[in-house]
Amino acid sequence: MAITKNTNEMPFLQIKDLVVEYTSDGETIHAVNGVDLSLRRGETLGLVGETGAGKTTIAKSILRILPDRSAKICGGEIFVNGKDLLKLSEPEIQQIRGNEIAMIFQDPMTALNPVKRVGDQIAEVIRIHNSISPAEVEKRAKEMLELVGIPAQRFREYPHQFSGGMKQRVVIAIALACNPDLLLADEPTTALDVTIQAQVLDMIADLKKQKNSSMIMITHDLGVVAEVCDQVGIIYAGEIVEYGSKEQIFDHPTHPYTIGLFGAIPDMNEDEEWLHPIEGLPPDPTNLPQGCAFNPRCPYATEECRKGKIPFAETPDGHLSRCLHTAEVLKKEANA
Amino acid sequence: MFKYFLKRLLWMIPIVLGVAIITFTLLYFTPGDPAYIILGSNATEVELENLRETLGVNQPYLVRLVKYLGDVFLRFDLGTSYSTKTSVTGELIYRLPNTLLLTIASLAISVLIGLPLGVTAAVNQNRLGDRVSMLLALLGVSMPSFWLAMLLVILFAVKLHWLPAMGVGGLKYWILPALSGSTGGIASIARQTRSSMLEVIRSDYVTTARAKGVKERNVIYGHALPNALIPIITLVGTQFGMMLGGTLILENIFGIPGVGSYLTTAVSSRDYPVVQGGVVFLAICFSFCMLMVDMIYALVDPRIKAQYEGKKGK
Amino acid sequence: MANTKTSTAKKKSHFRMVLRQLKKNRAAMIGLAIFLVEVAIAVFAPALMPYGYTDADYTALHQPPTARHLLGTDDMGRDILSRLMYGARYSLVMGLTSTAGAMFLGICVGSIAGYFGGQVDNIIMRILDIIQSIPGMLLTIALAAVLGTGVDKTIMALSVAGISGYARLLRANMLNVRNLEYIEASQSINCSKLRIIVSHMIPNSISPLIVTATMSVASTIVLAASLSFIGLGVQPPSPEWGAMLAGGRAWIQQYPHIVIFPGLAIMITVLSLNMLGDGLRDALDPKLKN
Amino acid sequence: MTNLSRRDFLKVMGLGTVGLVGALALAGCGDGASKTGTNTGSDSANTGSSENTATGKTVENVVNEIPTTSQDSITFGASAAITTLQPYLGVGLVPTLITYGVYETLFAFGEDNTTLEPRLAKGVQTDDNLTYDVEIYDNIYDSNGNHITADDVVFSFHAYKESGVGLAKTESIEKTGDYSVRIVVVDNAIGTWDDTVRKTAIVSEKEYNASEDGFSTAPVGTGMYAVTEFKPGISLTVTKRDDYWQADESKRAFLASANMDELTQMVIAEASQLAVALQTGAIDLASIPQAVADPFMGNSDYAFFPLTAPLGLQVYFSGDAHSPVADNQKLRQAILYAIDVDAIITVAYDGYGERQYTFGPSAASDFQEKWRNEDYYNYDVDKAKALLEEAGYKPGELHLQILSIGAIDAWSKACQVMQQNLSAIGIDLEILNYEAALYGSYMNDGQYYDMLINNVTQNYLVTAWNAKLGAQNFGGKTCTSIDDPKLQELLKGCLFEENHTPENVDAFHSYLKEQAYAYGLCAPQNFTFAKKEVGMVEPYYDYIGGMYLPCCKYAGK
Repeated sequence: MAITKNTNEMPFLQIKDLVVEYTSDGETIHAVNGVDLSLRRGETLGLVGETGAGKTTIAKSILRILPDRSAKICGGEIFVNGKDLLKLSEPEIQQIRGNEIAMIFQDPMTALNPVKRVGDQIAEVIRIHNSISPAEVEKRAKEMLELVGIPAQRFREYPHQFSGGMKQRVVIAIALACNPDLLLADEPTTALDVTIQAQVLDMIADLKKQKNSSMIMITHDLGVVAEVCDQVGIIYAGEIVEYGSKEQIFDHPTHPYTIGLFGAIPDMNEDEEWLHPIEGLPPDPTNLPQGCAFNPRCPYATEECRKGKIPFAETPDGHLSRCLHTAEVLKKEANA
Repeated sequence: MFKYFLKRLLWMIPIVLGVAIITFTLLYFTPGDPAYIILGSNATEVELENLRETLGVNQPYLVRLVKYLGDVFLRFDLGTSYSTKTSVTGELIYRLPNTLLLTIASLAISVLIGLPLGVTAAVNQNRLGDRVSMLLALLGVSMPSFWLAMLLVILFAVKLHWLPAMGVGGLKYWILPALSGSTGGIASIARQTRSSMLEVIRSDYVTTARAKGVKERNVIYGHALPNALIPIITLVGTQFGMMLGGTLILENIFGIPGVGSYLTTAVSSRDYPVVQGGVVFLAICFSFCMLMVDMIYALVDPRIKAQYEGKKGK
Repeated sequence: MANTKTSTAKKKSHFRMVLRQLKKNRAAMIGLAIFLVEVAIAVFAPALMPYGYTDADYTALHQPPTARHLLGTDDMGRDILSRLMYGARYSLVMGLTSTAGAMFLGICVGSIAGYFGGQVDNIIMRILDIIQSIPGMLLTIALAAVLGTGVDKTIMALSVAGISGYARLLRANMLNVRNLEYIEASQSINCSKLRIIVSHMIPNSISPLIVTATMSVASTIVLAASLSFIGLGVQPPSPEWGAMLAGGRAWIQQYPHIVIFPGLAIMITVLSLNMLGDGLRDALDPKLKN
Repeated sequence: MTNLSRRDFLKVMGLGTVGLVGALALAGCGDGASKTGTNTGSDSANTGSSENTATGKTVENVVNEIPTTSQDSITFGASAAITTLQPYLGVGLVPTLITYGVYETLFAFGEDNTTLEPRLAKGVQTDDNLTYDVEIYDNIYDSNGNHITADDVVFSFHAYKESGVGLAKTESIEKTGDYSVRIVVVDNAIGTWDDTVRKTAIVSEKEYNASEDGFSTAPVGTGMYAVTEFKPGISLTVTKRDDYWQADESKRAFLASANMDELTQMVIAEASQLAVALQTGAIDLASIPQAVADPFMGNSDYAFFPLTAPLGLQVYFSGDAHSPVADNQKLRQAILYAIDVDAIITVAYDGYGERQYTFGPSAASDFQEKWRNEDYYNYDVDKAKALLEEAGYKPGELHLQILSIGAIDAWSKACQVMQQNLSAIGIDLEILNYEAALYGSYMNDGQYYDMLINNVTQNYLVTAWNAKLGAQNFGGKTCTSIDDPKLQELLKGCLFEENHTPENVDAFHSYLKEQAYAYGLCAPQNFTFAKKEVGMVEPYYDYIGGMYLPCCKYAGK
């Protein structure tokens, strides 16, 4: 079921009913179960959810860099600028990777090749996508380094000579080297300590503005979403359970899981005895519960929630939530 | 880097000295003496005793040790063989090319065939290609090289007369020896490459490379393999040692006048100068090659190079 | 992701877990089966053998495989099948005992170096460097020459030659284990040095040694065979497989079967041990599994 | 592709591979079973060696038409590795092409391998067979034109003595003139003077000192041949010199004859490869071990020259107190009767060999034909059992050890046959298979064994007996520590020029046989095959049984 927020101009990225499964040791893991997304040029979409909810799998399916042995895209389409990436041949998708769509990885310590010079790793993506002279390639690679705040003289050094934050800057340099139209940032700051996080986020934000590229920010940190994203999608067990603009989600969380997420953030100015985690455990991906995946942990769950696929419902303030009891939940939350 | 290389070279001197002393002591306590072998069964005890005196075989341990160490380390003279009276150094230098040629040929074949085999097995893991190559590798590792050598001789030399089974000469003399020498090597390198590639293929920087739009071939050979090389190089180092030993037997079978067969005959005929000289000679070549292996580490992995330059070695 | 499927969480000792993993590995089971069959043959050899291993039938020299002699006869008219069966004893005994010997001595040397570290470790390591710079085969030959020929002396030679490999491996593991907290803990409750080494450090650094040991039983069998192949090690008339191979060399042209069958026997034994070793390695270090 | 589960796949692949290797092996040996080998000639008429049990069988020469012409050069194969060509080394290390062809000695054996003939020496005088005055020719030049004088002779003798491998029984040598020397030897036993003057290679002192590796790769001798090419461990080529110093053919020694212009000796260690080389024509001639001789037996393309080797196998008893055989003549005789020499010939020499009838080679000049029909402990199990009982032992009581070399195939097999023979009469014989070096340091001391297997050969029986049983050679006893004054007395009674008569020789032979101290077993029949084109008519074997090609007779030469 295609969802488009406003239908006047063609969305830059459109994901329709994406289904991805992993197989390991004979068991199949349902990582992504029918995700629909769309993104306009220059916009940033935040994907929020616990680890293992399938956020990274979605990003990797866009670039088709899932480990081809154990992972399989079972269904759905991914349109970028009108082209369905899943139908492209390998050489064609290789043209797009790093050029039109780029990705920033989560753990900088392992994202860079330890035995290759930092400069060469940046130059490589430039050389692949631009037929220009090697001197020109090196010049542009050095520019990228300067852009992310690393002195060009360190061009010939190795990853082990860089700190965590510096390495993440190199990863960002690699991602932005060819001015990608779409940037996939997979929890770019999780592995960094707090002070460095802010610098990196600011850098990503203004580089994005300079190059007018759109971005998908994957994170489980609601603070990051607030600062960077325009649209927000809450993901649970491989499904988008709530989708809307940042203001709508932060001001009127409608889906019980989203409410639970916000509730779990400790409030600085209140002295709380206990934290408020969401009860129960995240579902086992090899044996997902029927109907709404959240029902075992949902205080409002009824029999209906356990039957069939739950459709999106429009919430009073106009964003979408995949819940049958939206009205009842809002009423109860309003007076809590 | 060069400082580390020099330090390791200097460090080889005490090691070679240690090897010389250990070999000398081992041989000193080996029962039996060369007299009978030199004079044959017609010799009487008087003649045998006369030869033992001339060769100085009956002198006490310390006298001979000091004389031997003096010769080797001060005058660089490995002495002359008891039986053939030829200078050991000359003989070893004449024979070394054959042994090194066989060892390096076997090693080269092992790496050139073993490596790609291992990589393809790792890349399409658990598919047909992987199963077949790993089963053949298992067979290759389990086959004793000297038995395989004899099987090849039976088939290609004795039955089909395609290849000469013996002696030294043009290229076709080296096919069978190199083949039997390298089968074990191909198998173990393929297995090691497969397991270290499997570890590396899942790491994040390989995904980063793919995300950069790098072609699959370059991802595997350009990004994954260099990182998988370290354990493979360690194995190639130990393989070199084993092959140097293995060629002792192959030289015996194929009649190649190499250092190996020279030493094995010398050990059983108690030709002390030859054994002592030969072992010291081989130990020097061997530790030099081990040093080369460590240097290759530094080339392949900058972190190890930094470690060498930074603190005092391993 | 806690796996809620399993019932009561049994107390799974590391060892039983490894065994369960090993059972699943088909190749390892085949290897174990072949190995056990060989041990059985070796043990019941006298009963199974169609002929005595020294009975020579001078009318049937170099017979290729016939009904009377399933694998033919050798250059002295002795039945090759019986000699292979009896020969299994030599190979298995030599392979197992010298590996056990080498491992035991290696563990002693390695643990001393591993635990005490500093000067002691340095000296031992330098001695090991010296020993290891003599190519393995040559060291074994020299030791075999010193100790003399015969099964018992060959076992001693192979054990001594194998020490440095195990010592170095154990020392490396011990070094990482040494600075783990539970060693400091045991030191703090003032356990004796020996107790710490034996009951804490060795069990935790032993698993790689087990894999190497299985593989090295196979390589020791080949080494023993090559020793008798060049005239050291086990001497005729005892039917050690390497000696049988050497004996048949002169008759490669007319009677290659004298050479082929002993080699096949060595290969199958080594194959089974390698399969078992692979299985063990995968079981002990699962991340290579899938 | 049907989904072949991982388990079944592995099983199928495993079985398939083992089957493949088995098939490869059987294919390899299947061909061997048909025994046609690869010779082109008609299927060899000889019956497989497995059927007949005839003892000591010999095969006649089948080449009927003798070719009229022969080649000018011969390439022959031999298993001994040639690593050096120096003049003063141990036995068997330097090929005869060098020791007879390139170097020359003062005297040399004639065609009968017994009588000494002058070679470099012109004449010799002696009155007590201890001090000899030798005169040499004055026109001797070596291949580099150096004139050989008495000084060179003295230098050569001293060089050989200092090498420690020879002249143990030479007292001294001094120059008595430009071309004459005086040599004094230790004793006048038969063979002492022969060994002194026929083994010492005479070289020019200047030339020898000039060579930096002591003639190891480029020897300069006065002989008929000069070395043209030498690849250590691979091949050696010698060619006839046209400037040989002795122009007068009648005065030349027999060993100085050179019936072939160029000779190349190839080193081929492996028996099967020697046969393949001869079949494929890589070599023209070779001494082929019995095991691989089938393709050539009765094959008319090859001329065949069998020879019973003088170097056979003997068994000795220890005289040391620890051994039960030391003072028990009946036990020694029981053991000798129990030994089946024909079985040893069948197994150790593949059936091609000959018994020995005394302690030493039958080809020796002082061998007496009548010994062949005496009862030389012919195989008789009942007599052996009876004698064992007389010796005071019941079956199963006695455990003996025999010392042998594991690496020498014939010795190891002979021991295994004796082991079987002795267990048949209730004696448990343990074989001590040692390395050659270890064997060498134990063999001359009876305490290490009860029995010893060894071999000795000289051109005279008495020299062989003296070499192994002469008390002065082994510190007052025989080589196996037997102390028997009567034996020594009888030995001295036939050892010297004046008492070397058949009666004395027979007296010692009978006493030794009676006491059963040492016993000659058997000697192998060596086969030399030569391609017809070589055109060899009559072979010449030296006193140790090695064929020396320059002295053989060729058609048209």
